Amino acid sequence: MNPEDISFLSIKSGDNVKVTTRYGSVILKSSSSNQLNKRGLIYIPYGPYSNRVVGDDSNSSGTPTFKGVQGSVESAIGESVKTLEELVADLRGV
Amino acid sequence: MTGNIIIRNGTVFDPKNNINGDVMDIAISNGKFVQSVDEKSARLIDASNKIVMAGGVDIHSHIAGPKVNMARMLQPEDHYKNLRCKTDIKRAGVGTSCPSTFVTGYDYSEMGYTTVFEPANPPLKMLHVIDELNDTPMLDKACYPLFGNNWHVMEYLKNKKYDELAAYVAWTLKAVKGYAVKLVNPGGVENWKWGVESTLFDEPVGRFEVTPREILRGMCKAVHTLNLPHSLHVHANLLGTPGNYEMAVKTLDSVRDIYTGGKPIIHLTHVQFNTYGGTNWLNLSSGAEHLAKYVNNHNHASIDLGQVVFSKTTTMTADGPFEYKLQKMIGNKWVNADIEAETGCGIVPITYKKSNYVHAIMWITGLEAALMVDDPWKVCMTTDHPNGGCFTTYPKVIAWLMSHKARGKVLAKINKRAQRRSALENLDREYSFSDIAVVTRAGPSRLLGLKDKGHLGVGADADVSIYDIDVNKIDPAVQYRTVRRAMRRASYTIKDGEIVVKDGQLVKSVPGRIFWTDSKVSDDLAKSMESELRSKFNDYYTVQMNNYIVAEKNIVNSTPVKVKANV
Amino acid sequence: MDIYQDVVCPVCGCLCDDIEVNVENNRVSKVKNACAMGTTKFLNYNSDRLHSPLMRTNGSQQPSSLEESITRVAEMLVNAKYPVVYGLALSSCEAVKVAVELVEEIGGVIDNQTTVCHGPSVQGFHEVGESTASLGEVRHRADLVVCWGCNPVESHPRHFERYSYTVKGRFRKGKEDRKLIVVDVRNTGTAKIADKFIQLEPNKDYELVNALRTALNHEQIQCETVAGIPVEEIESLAETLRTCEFGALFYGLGASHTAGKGRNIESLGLLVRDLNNWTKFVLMPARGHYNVTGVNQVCAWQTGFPYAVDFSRGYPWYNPGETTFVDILRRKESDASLIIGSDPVAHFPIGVSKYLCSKPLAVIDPSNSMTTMAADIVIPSSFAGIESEGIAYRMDGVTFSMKKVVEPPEKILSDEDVLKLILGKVKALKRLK
Amino acid sequence: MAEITLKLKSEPPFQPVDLSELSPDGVAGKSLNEVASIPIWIGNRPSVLCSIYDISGESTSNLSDLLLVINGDLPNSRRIGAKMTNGRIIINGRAGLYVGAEMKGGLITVNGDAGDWAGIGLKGGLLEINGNVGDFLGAAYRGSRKGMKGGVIVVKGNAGCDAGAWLDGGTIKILGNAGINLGIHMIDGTLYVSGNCESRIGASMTGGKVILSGKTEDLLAGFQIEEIKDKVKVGEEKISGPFYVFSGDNAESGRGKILIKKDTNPKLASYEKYL
Repeated sequence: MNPEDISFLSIKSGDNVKVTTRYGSVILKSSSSNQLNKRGLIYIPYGPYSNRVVGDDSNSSGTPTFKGVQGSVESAIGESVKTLEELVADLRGV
Repeated sequence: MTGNIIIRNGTVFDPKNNINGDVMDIAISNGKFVQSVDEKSARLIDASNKIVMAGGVDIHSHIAGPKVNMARMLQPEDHYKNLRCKTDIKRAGVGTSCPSTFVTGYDYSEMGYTTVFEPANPPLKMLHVIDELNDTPMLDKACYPLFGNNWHVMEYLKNKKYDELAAYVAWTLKAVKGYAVKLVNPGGVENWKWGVESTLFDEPVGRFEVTPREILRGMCKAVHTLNLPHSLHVHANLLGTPGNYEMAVKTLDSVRDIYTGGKPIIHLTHVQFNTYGGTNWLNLSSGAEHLAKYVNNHNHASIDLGQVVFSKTTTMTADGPFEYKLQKMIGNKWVNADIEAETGCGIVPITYKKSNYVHAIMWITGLEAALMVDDPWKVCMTTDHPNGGCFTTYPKVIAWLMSHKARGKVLAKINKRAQRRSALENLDREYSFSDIAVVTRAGPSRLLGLKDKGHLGVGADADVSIYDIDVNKIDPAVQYRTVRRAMRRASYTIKDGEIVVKDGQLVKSVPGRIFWTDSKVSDDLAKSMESELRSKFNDYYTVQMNNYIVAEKNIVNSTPVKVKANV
Repeated sequence: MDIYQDVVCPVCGCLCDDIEVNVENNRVSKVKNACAMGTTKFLNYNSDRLHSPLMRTNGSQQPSSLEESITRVAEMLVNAKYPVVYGLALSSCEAVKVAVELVEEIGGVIDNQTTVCHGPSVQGFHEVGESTASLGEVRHRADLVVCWGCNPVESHPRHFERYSYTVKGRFRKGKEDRKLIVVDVRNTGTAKIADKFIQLEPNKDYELVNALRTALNHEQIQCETVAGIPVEEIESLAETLRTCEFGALFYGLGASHTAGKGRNIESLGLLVRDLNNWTKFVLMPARGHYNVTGVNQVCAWQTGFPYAVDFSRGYPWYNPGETTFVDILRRKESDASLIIGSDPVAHFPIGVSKYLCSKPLAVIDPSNSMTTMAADIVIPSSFAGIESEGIAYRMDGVTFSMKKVVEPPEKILSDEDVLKLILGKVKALKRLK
Repeated sequence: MAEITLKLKSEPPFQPVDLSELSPDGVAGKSLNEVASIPIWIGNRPSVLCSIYDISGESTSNLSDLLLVINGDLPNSRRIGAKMTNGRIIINGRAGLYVGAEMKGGLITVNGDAGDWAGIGLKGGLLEINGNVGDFLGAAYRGSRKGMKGGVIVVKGNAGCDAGAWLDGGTIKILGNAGINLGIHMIDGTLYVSGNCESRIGASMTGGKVILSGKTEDLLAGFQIEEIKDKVKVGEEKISGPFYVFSGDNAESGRGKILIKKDTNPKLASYEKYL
């Protein structure tokens, strides 16, 4: 996350945040990075966590909307990041 | 391997062995032609009232490799028109101008072809080419690596190190498993890599201080020195340019003095694209007359046609600048793909239309060349697949060669202005079946140095095609449609003594073999050249020299042809 | 100790082939020349292995025999009406060939990681083609390197030093002879070392390319900014592109995954085509998985189509959006999946991952993953390029024969061999039917 | 009019169902039994029409007098009415992919949503979709530059992305909203959107006309304003403006026109200074 955005949320780098898009939401551990040099930009590494907030609509291209997704970020101190096992259990519906 | 076969009472055309339509039996045992076999143990094929020829041999057809595959990826819309289902024998695939590898093998085989050589490959990507050829069944295959814009070649020539050049060519053919030496637009592709579109024959290539003429002559000598089975295979400069017949003649004439008799030393490929008169696209004309005159008067040169067939197809060549100019002209999708230190590549899909003046002139030019060169042994029938048209259109081309009437039918429908400029109407020559056997079998085999191909003599590979044409009833000049149909689907194709096609349908899939040339130069020369090459390899390439080499284990039925060099 | 030289690195699409690997007692002890990603792979590939086939019974995965698992996978595939085989970008081309034959046999769909990677780039290629080159061309000639939505410093660490920027070439001494321009939405590691960083607004790639092409045509642009960038700056960028001697534009998922997807790559293709009217310019994707290019190549020459090939009606059919794995799952059309060396459960959006897990799911993989955790049948395999040989294609299509430097664990086969067993079993089952 | 009615059976397959033979051309002159055994594919299994539909009614050999009524949602279907030349299809329910693909004549009405590639490569006839439609409406096949060439498509609801890609004739009317890349690579013909439109209208267009009554985001840089027009005609229908008229795509040296309603797009007023 952009460092100013982190301060704006009154959290510090490493605190958990909740990211919500029109596709879903996910609890993540935040990290401040100067690569996000503009306010309002966040980056989530590709994988099981980012995939809870990206869309499966592909514009008939086969490729989901993995980038350029609009969303919101809020502080989620106290909420925990799910483990991979929990994510798999979620997916399998057990 | 295989059992015995007797092909009984066929009308045999085997020009190499001077058999011209004689009714006779052909015996096969263990994949080779033999004098006779025991009738009881043999399978009999009744070929009465049918034509028997050696399996077809294609000297120049782009069937595999990086550019063919890019052309496949470029055109899903083309594939949609010809989707092929899996069967018990056949793998699935797609047809049209860039068929999938399996379909390529099947379609060739069903036309009676058994040997097809892929004519333009970047040495750096030869493992790709070979791996595609491994997946191209039914055919014996080989590749012609590209040398016309190779940095090492240009440097050896600049430094006048001719023996080292020969040793380098021998090493490369062996390393990447190539068969013959191909030049495409010598020097011109290197210039194109800086965006230069045209290259003059006697002007040094930018930053390399050698001229296209020097590259041609140097490589022609190297091929000669190495005793390679095939001559220097050349796609000349200025391809696809009005007035380029002069360059074609100049190209052939530039190596005239190297000839010492015997087989030709230079093969000018797809001459149709290189034999235009005129000065621009509006006054474009056929220059076939001039080229034919030269070829008729000289024995050091051979040609193949690159005939255009009116259809939707794909142009693809190592001649990057040509394709750039073509896409500028016709505005279709365009691929350019240059290869470090070696060569380039371009691809543009095209539809040849009868109504188009330029396309009509192209159609005329190819046929004129075929009809004006007197000696069929100097001519190979090709469409430069898929550049002039897909190889599946060969029967059409054969019909045009055999029938004035068939040509006339098309001539009447093409662009009127082009029609008026054509000499075709007055060219009465009609190829005989024997001539066809020369330009599609015996001739290319001779030029390629394939002693066991293209004929039915004892000891040769038992590759046979049998066509349902009764020469007593069918006059090809009149009933050309029957010929065309019969040649599209062979009654039988026999590959290495196995029946692989029956009644025009594949009955067995076989992998075929891959030829490559191992020309031995002296140990000392080989060693010194290799150590010098190793010292600069990493400066030229982004791969390690050891990884540049294609191992034999990666080749299905690797078949080296060993020759001894003169150095 | 054995020392292997000129080993091909099976990690990213750079496929560096100058790696030296030391092996002691069938363990990689030292790696030279590789980047951090490559070194880690060679040293740690073994850390999270699957050791035995697994089958789910009563809800939990239990060890099983190879034969039993192969039979179960074959039955699953033969019984399915619309099975999908997915993965293979981390397999050898030999394995891909077996997989294509298998999918023909079962009348299924074969798709690979291209579908969630450079699939849009392939679609752009279908529309307009591209002017491209082997990487050595860039090394020798490029005086201008543009990275558009790609970040080689972090995802292809040796790209610059071997192929494109800092490397010495025949006509370029190194980076002092080249200019690096980065176009990206964030200040990536690559952007930080660039001579010029153009930061565009998210999802505005097409707009920027269109403006550049308009500027190249010397047409007036009737607005002040495009994609957040002042028009004067765009015009000056167009001038820089136009006046270089040899330009190379590398693009990544930053261009192919944002709004418009394949159309962005198509427009980059058109930009580079237009630039060739002024100078020499080439375009190249920076591809991820080491052999994703190889899967595309093999699929294309065997079927005509580079990925997402549907054999359900006996012939190959292809249309991204219809025959691509994500879309098949999104429409809930598949009824069984076989995954080879990939982890779609982790990497696909949650909605489609859920559907994937709800139907029979088999996996061939060397290591544990979310997909193996969710699967009904798991068959371990060896690592191609480390434990087994095979052919792979670099991102520019240059082809390599990968080496085997260590033996795989006992009883672990290559994915090629596992697929052959499945194919054999499928054929046998079909004969019975 | 002779009418054949197909009623979807309960629990239809979820795998792709290929119905490319299901059109008046495939049904005309056939007895009910023959219609019942029209070949279809369910995934990789060859099957027949009656395995998923109850079929009733009566056919005729007179194509133009034949109506097919298809009842039920089958969003996983493919190619209903593909290549049809005459007659009429009414689909009451959701239709799948490629509805009316390469249609040459006749009329298809979808009383529900239709999937992607509806009317792809359309050459003639009328395709009416009374719900929403997916991506690539009336577009060209992958890699092809031959988009819709004639005929009319009317969509009551919204259209997805790339509607009218490579359009080369005919008319597409979208009464709802349209997605990104509307009319990309358009060569000729008319595209009308009554609702709002995502960005990149007319990208790379070289000819033809896009008319937008609703709102859009920015226009591509390759378009320049030409004039303001009071009203425009879409077929016989007059649509009142005023409209900004833009020309482009100059990136492709194109001569296409985009007409965007002035009142709904105050943002575009900035272009007026270039008039």
